[in-house]
Amino acid sequence: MSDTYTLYNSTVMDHFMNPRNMGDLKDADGVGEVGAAACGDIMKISLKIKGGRIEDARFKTFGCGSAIASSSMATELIKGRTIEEAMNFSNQEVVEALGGLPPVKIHCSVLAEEALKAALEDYVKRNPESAAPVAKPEPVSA
Amino acid sequence: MSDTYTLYNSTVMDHFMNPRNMGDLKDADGVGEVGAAACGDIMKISLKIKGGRIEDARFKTFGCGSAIASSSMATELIKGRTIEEAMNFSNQEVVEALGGLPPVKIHCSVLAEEALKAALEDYVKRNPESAAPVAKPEPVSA
Amino acid sequence: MRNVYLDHQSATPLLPEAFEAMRPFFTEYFGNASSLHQHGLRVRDALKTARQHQAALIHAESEEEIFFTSDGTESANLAIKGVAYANERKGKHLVVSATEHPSVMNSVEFLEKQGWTCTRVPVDSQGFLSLDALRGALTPQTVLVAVHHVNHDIGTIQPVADVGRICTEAGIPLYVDCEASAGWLPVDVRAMGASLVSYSPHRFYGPKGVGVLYRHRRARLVSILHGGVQEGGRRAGTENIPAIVGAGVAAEVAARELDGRASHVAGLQQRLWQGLLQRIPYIKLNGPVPGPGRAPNNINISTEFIEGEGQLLLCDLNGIAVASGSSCVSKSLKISHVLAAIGLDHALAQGNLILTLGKDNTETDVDYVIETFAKIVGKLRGMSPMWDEFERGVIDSVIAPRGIGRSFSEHAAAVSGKPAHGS
Amino acid sequence: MRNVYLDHQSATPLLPEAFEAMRPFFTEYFGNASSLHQHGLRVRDALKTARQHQAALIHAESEEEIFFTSDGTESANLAIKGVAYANERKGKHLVVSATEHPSVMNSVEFLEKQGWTCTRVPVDSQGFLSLDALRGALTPQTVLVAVHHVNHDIGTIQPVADVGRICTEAGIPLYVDCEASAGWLPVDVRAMGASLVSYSPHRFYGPKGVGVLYRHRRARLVSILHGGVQEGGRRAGTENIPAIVGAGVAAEVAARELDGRASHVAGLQQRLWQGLLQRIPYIKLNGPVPGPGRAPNNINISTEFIEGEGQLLLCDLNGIAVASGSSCVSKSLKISHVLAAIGLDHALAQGNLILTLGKDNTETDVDYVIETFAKIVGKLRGMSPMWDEFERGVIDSVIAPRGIGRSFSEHAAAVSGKPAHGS
Ligand SMILES: Cc1ncc(COP(=O)(O)O)c(C=O)c1O
Ligand SMILES: Cc1ncc(COP(=O)(O)O)c(C=O)c1O
Repeated sequence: MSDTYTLYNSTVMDHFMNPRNMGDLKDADGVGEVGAAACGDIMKISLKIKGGRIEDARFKTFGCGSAIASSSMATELIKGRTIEEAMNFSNQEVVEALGGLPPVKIHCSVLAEEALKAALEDYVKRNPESAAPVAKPEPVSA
Repeated sequence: MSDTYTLYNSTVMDHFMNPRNMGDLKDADGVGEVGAAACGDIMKISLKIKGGRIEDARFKTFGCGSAIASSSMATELIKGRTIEEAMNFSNQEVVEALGGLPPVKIHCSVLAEEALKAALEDYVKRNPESAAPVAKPEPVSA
Repeated sequence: MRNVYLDHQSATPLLPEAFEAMRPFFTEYFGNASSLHQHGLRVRDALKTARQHQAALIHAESEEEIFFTSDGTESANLAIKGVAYANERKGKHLVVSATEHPSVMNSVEFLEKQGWTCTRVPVDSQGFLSLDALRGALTPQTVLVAVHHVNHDIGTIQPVADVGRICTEAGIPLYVDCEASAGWLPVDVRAMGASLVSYSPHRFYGPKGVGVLYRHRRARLVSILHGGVQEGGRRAGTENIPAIVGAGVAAEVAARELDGRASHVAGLQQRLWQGLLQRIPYIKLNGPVPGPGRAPNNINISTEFIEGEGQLLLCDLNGIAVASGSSCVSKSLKISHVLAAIGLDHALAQGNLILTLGKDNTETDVDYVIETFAKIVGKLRGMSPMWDEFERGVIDSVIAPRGIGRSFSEHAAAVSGKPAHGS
Repeated sequence: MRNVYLDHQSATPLLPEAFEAMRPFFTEYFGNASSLHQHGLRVRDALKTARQHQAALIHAESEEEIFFTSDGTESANLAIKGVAYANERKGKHLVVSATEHPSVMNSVEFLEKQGWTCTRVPVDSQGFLSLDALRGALTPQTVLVAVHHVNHDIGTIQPVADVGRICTEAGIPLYVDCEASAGWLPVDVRAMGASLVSYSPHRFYGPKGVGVLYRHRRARLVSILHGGVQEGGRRAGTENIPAIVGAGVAAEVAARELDGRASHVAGLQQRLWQGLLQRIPYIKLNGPVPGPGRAPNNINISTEFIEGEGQLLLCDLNGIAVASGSSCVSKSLKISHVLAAIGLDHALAQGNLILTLGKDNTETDVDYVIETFAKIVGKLRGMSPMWDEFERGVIDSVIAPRGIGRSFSEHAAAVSGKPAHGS
């Protein structure tokens, strides 16, 4: 790819061309699917959670190169994290890990954050007992 | 001049570069000097008249290439003409003899006509007797 | 890897003979056409010849009806604003088709801010404008009708001769943007009944940096870039002589090769669309079917369940250069207003790809594109949650509905919490 | 016959290295910078580098402050109208110097028709604008001040840094037209206190077809050519990539060679003017004396008793390319408005000639011009009734009056029956 010109940097291009964790998880513990009103992209993240920790993550994305790369990177980043850590996950981490995104494409990383959180919420809904340590701080600070 | 580009056609250029009848006439019988209000050009025509006929003509011009060419051509054209013929001289003859002038330069040929007529008027003023056949028709038609 | 350039709508390579014609005008015949000496006079001759070539291409009566600008955008701005300003006292109403290029649409919007009003005539699902609606839009205050010849996105050929007759009857000047047709289809300004016609030779193997505006000698037009008296006082600024000369050669060659080019790309167009249709399920052609209603060089498709930018990038990584009207490829995150105007479902607009053929494309190119694109679609559908949901019967296809599941748009609205824009 | 090109104000030959840099962008790297594939992305890189070269030439902070247009005229139109429209709500008053280029003057006139008002600040007999008059012209409604750096006709260098200070104090954006200075004199947008600066690389050995507009990132500016979102939405239309690339190289070379070029032409300027002055009686330099007040490449003379077009044509026939501000060379039959603004006698304006030096001119060139021009003056004076009348004491000289006879203008008015225009 040395004399290839690319729209995105090489990390983004790599995650677009060779996405990590692409697919669905059989018997996922939490699944989140979200859409971006801005451009129409749709992202789905499935999680396997064990002992309060994300064991595995998969994504499927209908969207542009940076949306695919963002979901690929997001699933990479959150594997191994606790639910609490994952709840604090921010799109900024995706942007940084990707080495930056064009300004107009930042919303793709936001979508990845939202998909992850939707999957976590799904997990919490299915496993209300797990919500205790996670959801508790919220009402307090609210 | 084969591969020279010129602003004017070759006849105009020739009359500009090698003007005919340039100069003053010693003991001219009539001299006319006129100016163009439009662009500031000034043209002077001197005539030698004998037996009601223009024997010789000279010009001097302060003006652009087409003004110089127009006065050169005008003096060429009128030599040998009778006063009456010369009084009917029109700038159109100059334009045609020059093979055309750019639209914006037509006024140069008008100036030549005016200079000629001013010189004829000067002659008539100096020789009122010559005016009879020339000037008479005017009051009638007026 | 094979390289197949299928974006002739965006740019074309300069013809070698046009380049050779331009070459001496850079360092040798570098004069300013306004200069009265050798250096200026020499390029004036070249300027006149170049004007004649453009006049010949579009069957203008005289080269004095040809004005050079810097590109198609400037020509469109000059046509719209130059006519509007020139006729300000007569009326301040304009009529344009809904699928004009942004250079026309945004010129009109600018005038609207300055007190003009404008009627946008709708188009049908194939992009054809409604002649009745156009007729109905004309008022005594209408000073200009603007209808493009060929649509830049979907290739629709508008009935400009009919529009011309309506305008002639009404005594209103017609401006026809021929940017997507000139050099590919015959353009006859008189048969069109057009008072103004614009196009850009860089779309048919001419150089960038020059646009053309034809103006019928009786049409009133004032300058919009003010300064010197170049171009008969209608376009100030030092003329881009090398580009104008190259554009002249491109026009001359285009006029000569027009029929050959058109039939060559028409053949490829058929092969490409038929190939795609056979190879890829749930794919749709936007705009009229290949034939007399469609420009011979344009294929505009929507591939369901996947988005356009990803398609474009994977095509590029496989050596295939294409464009897309998807919102993801636009800086404003909006789908092409043309796709919106033909009422295309937002989901299909998202999966849009524009392929424009050129004289140097071959059947082998086309076959490579079909095969490669089928693989790309497979890869992206494999990644798409929508494809999976379609296969599981959660959502339905817009292109070939099975009557199972909700629509893509309903689904997208549900998961995004808001309706997708454009729908 | 020797060939001496002395019209670098009108056009310059393209640098061979700029041509070489442009060459691949015609047929090989022909992509549209808006395209998202290889062909488009490659030229984006070139566009960015070209912007950096321009930014460096004028000491802009960032290449993002550089916008490409089609020429100096368009840049001037964009600066004037783009700032006026952007600040419409704040006020509708402009201030310009009386000797701005027609691209500025006529843009302002256009805005006046649309409801703006404009104060034209007068200049003195050497062309310097009055700072006091400028200060006095500013009102709370003033949204833009336009003062050029160097005058295109008479080479006057305006005190732009002083103007910049006045504008900064008043909080009004300053636009400086640097068309006649960029590439020949140092231009520092920040030292000038300029919010907008324009110029055209074809004036310093770059290609035609591209203009530059610098805009300070805080200055408000809207687009005047509407369409796509090229150039950060401030200039729609397909970018002229080859020309932009060539202009970048020309800027890079100009930045490097600036001092050398300036001192080279300054030496020739002195030689030329001194030679003409010694060789030809009744000749006058218009504008400041060669030195810090005058651009080093410009000589503007009036030769009394003869007209400019004839001088220009005879120069050309002798291989010397020059320009003139005489009314006879203008399509409108008006003398240069700059000569009118400095109050030059109409007779002298008629005898005007503009000689602009370049990097490739030599002392031998200059000496040939002096000798040849002396002969031309002799020939034309021999044909001129005014010279004869001057010699006979009927009229007097404006340049070196002897106190004998009436003035040229009085005489011209008498013979034409009307006063000569401009006086
Ligand atoms: C139909 C149409 N009109 C106008 C334009 C603008 O032309 P240019 O890109 O030469 O400025 C385009 C450009 O693609 C176009 O397709
Ligand atoms: C001072 C000045 N400004 C603007 C312009 C217009 O520039 P262009 O000829 O590139 O359109 C010129 C042209 O000579 C000029 O001298």
